[in-house]
Amino acid sequence: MSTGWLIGSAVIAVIVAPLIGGLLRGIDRKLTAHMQGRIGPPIMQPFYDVIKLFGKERCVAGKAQLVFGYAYLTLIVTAVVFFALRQDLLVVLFILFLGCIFLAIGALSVKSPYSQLGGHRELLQFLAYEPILLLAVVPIALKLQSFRIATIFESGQPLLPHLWLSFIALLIVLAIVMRKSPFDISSSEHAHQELVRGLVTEYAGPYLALIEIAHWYEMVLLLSILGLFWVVGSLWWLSIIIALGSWFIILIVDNISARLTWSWMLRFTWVAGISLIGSNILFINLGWM
Amino acid sequence: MARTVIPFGPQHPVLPEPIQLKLELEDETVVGVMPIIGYIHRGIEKAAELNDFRQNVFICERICGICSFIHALTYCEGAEAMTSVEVPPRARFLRVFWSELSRTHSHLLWLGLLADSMGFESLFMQIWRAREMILDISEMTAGHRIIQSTCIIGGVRRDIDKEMAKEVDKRLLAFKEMLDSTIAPVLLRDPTIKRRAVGKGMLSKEQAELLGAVGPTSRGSGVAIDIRQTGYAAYKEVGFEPVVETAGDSYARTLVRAREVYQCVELMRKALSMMPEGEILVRVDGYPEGEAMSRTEQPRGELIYYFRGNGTNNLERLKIRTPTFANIPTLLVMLPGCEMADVPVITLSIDPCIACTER
Amino acid sequence: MGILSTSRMKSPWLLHFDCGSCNGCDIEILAALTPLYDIERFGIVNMGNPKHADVLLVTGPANHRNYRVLRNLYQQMRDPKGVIVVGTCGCTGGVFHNCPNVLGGIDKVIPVDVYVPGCAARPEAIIDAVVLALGKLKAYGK
Amino acid sequence: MENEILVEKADFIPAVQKMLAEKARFGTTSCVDLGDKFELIYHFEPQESPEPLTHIRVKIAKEETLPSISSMYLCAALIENEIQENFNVQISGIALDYQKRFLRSKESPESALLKPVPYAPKPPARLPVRCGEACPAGIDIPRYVRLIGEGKFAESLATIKQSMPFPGILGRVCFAPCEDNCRQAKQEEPIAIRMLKRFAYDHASYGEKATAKQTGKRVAIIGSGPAGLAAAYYLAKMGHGVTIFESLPQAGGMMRVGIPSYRLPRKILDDEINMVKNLGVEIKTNTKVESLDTLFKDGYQAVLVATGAHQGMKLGVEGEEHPKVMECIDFLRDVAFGKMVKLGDRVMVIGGGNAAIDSARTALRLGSKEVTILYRRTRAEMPADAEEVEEAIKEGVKIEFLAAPKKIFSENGAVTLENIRMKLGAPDASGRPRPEPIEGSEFKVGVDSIIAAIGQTPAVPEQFNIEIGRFGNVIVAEGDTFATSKEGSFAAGDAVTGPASVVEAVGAAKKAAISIDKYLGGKGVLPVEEIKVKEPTSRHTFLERWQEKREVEVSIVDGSVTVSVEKKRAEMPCLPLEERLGKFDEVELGLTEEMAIAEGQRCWRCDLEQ
Repeated sequence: MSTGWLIGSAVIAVIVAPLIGGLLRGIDRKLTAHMQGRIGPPIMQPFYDVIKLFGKERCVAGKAQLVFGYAYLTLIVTAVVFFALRQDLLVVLFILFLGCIFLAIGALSVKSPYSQLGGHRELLQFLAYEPILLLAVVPIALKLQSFRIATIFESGQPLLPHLWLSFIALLIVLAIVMRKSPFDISSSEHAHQELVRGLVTEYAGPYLALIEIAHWYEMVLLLSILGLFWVVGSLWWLSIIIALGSWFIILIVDNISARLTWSWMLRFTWVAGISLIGSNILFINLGWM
Repeated sequence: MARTVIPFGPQHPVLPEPIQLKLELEDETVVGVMPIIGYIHRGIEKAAELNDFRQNVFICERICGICSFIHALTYCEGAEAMTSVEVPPRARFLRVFWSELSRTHSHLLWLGLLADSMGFESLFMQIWRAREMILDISEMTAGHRIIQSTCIIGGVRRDIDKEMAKEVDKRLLAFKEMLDSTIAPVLLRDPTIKRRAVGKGMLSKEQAELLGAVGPTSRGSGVAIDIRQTGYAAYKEVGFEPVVETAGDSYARTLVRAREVYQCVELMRKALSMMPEGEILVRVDGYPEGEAMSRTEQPRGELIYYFRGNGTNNLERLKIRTPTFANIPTLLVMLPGCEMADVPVITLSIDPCIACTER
Repeated sequence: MGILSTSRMKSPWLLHFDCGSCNGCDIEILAALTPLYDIERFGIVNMGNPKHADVLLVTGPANHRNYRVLRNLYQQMRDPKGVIVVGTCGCTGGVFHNCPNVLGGIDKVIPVDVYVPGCAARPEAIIDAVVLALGKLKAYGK
Repeated sequence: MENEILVEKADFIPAVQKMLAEKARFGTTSCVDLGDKFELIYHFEPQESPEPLTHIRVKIAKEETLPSISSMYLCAALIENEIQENFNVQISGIALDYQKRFLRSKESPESALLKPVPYAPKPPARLPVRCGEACPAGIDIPRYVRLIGEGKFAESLATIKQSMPFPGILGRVCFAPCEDNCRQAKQEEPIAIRMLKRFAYDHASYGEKATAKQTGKRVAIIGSGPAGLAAAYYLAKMGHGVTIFESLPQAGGMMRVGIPSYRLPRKILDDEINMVKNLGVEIKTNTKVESLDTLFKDGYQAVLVATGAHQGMKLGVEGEEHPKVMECIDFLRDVAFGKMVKLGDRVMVIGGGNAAIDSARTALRLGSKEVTILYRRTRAEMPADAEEVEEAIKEGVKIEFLAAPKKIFSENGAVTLENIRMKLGAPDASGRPRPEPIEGSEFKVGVDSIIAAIGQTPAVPEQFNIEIGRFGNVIVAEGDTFATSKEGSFAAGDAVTGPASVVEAVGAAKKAAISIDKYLGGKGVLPVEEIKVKEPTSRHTFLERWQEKREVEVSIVDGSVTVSVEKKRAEMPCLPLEERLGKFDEVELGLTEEMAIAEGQRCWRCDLEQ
């Protein structure tokens, strides 16, 4: 595939990803409302929210926080670009991690106790899902002998039948990144939480909008990684179905469970995630998958 | 992480009302707690001395919007004792009906808030949807969704005729069916709810007695105190047995309230079916003189009014002890040692009603 | 009408503060969130964080202790912002007008845009009031 | 106001202390400003709520300081703070000072209040329940019923085994006093507790584990009925060497010779006896013990007499010695041991107890065409189990109420019974109305056989040399220790109580075994297996209010029936009538798993809340 084509697709990804992310958030809110017996906001609601936030008065708790906020957004966009350029999957993930760490440091850089606790919990959350995300790459590499995304596209065979255990582990990660019950501990989608959206308490107005957009990028990136599990020639559309399907499962789980505590989350994700991926790696090595 | 002090409240989304809990945290474990109250003190006790004793019904009703009818009832019971008024029997049964209606809607409200504080939004929505059915009954019988304002000294102001009673009965059955089919199974079975509530906020029977806990808070710890047993209004005729759980944790308190909702529905239906024909209001002559106490069971526990009159139009003293006031000290036992994430659940488990407490 | 003012109209975030009401109005505000009234249809969300909110919903009369908290919250909110008072007692003092610890209506502490009378105000009236307050947000900056 | 106590400031604290000693609950404090003075009224609630409040009233001058009562009633601290703030009343030494924003002031001692409690839900304290109290063997009924409802059959069986050794037998033949005392019976039907016991035995297995060290002491037990076997079981578990002497060719006592096999299959009985044998108990059948002294000489340190009540009572009517008149106990024994018994077509059974019903049903199975029971009172007074009576009627047994035999004689080659009609009179000592004959209402019935089933008494050999009671031939045994007049010998079961039930015999034997162990120098502690199951931390009632309909397929020999088990007591599937006659197959088939679980969940769990 020509370099020009790749660069073009990266540009398109940077522009389209937040649009898809926002739209998914809108559909998410609508579907959640329907599951709760309500009508719910219009699908374009997230865009209204973000545009409105851009129109709000600027207010920042500390310059440092601002820097970290921008760094978070930039790094996430970079990760998306690297993904679109079909670069090394490990590089994409590490850039993503760095971005997330900046978000947590941003929250920790202000004095508000809610923000502090939120940042603290974000780090715990990070501790819970990053190992899983990183480990999930290993079976892919084992299967294809390469970490490059381009290889996955070229391999010509779907990964899901061999790596479905890792796929399930990634679903847990998706739920955490989307901040859904039972994992929404650091900054809840639901306002009625003990930390008052702890992580972003001190971001206001346009800066909150930036964080929101970065979240959209992050979600789309995660969904794309899930989609990688079925990118083969003629059935490429299945990858989109898989990504959206997993997204929908997360929504349902969100609606049938209460929020749990961070200690539980850490235990659960590590035990479930690592054992799933571990057995996946084992099976590949044994030649069963 | 060093010790952090988190101001929990007075404005906080989990608490619909302002109470401040200064939580001392070590990492995420609560090691100390200091409730600070007084944000919505209005001075109703003093205002009651300034008003005509008949007007006080309406101000007492607005001590708390959730259990307003029971406040009015307690005031009226005391005022009637002081002016030696005999309330007609039909009015006494109607008072039971509206008391239980208030209790039902209060418990449902609380169950919803609990689900919400656990982050279980869809359950919150379902419970509040069921609650709307109760509010519809309130609006149909009393003319208002939450502040019924039907109780006055000497009886009640509105009657429920046969046709309406039939309709109410029908709606109550529909309501019960909804509880059975949607809410009760989730409350009982959902593992995430149990994980958040079972074993959280332990209050042993001895502690409950030592701290003078009342209402569902004490009944969740196995202390069977329920003032309805004294048989005020028409509770003696309707018949009543307190609901008790013994585990003493948040889940036990949840179950007490959930079971009481069922009990309330039964009591309401009984009150309507047993109601005799006759007057609903008698004329009140004379002015309050001497002293009186009146006690009732609010959704949150025992409510005590103390009256002192001097034979004039105004009361000399009105003292109100609300149930949450008696239950707040239990937080000092329940909170230390828990995780920050459990604070809302445990705080809510005593069903704090700050508007009552601070009057 | 620009896209910004359309967005402002479509996305008012609420902050609710109980300033000493009897709970009646507070639970009606909560009831407005629930399936029967579903305030989220209009993009209205209860935020709980003054820095994020556009509309402040106040219930109950101000008193000597909490008026500072109220003022503090109001100052933390970012422009454009609106204030709605829910309930008769918050509008004028109402039934609590002669209570010793009550200052009177909310407008003695902070500027109020919309008054919702009623004891307690109905959820329909509250939704209506939020929509009215949007007029102020829409006109902001013009 | 009533119940008020006026005190001076000096007497105030003693008055509160008195309240505390009486365990009164603190309600609240009202303060009234009287101009130059404050009046404080402390409201207390006596322990027995709902009683009127008691008020302690104290008047103090405005500059005076009142001591705080929060060292006695911690909950008073909050209201004392409030009074201090609102009225400027001076109160000293408040344990929790909210105004100064300290959790405790310096002068107040550190209290239990501020210590966090351990964060683990405790199972609620269990309350005595009516079903459990009614059980002579003291089985933890609510627990095993709950465990079946939870599908934990093995744990349920182990729970039963903790207090009673023979679930297989008692699950079939117990007269279930627990079910009569079930609280649920007041509103609906009682829980089928006996059927669940049988279910647990049929669907789970249990291995005996806890056995104490061997003590080297030896105990002889005379009689291998329920009392003897149960005592042997417990004594063996407590480490004693036990030998049972049985005069009949097979062990089991009344359970073998008195209960027909269609109610208690012999396999179950043999299994239970083998279970006891496996504990090391030796059973010597066909061995009649002549004297207790020889046993002591043979080296037994203690003897338990559990000979039961095997002596049939006489009818006391003319012509009773007629060859066609049989004692029911002899009849049942012969049938049990496979002797051919010729009855003829028309059989008359006299009596109204379980033995009479058993005899009648056995007679039907032996081929008799017309079986009639003659009873002096009405059905309401019949001592037999209502269920048994019903089954008997279903199978075709006729019951002649309010009639008693008067004379038996031969007429035209057949036996003829002359009966007299009765009417019910005033209640007698047993509380049942006394039947009185109606003069001139005699009638005659021709029958082929007569079975007398009016009761049994113990028959204790005189050589035993132990004290026999004046009434009913029973052995005199001390109430608590079951010791008889002879040193080292004890007695239990029907031999002591007169004819009673299996479960009562087992319950008594358990106590006797404890007593014997103590006599032999032991501590009298029964070895009990620990069961590890999750105890409920709360009572999840409103389960019962779910209108969930649970329909269950019940398969019966061939074909299947759908039974709705919602709220209703499970119905025991029974053998169809036509398959019963002429055979001794077990009639009750046992509950299915779904039915048992549904039945277990039906229990109200009175043990967790009254």
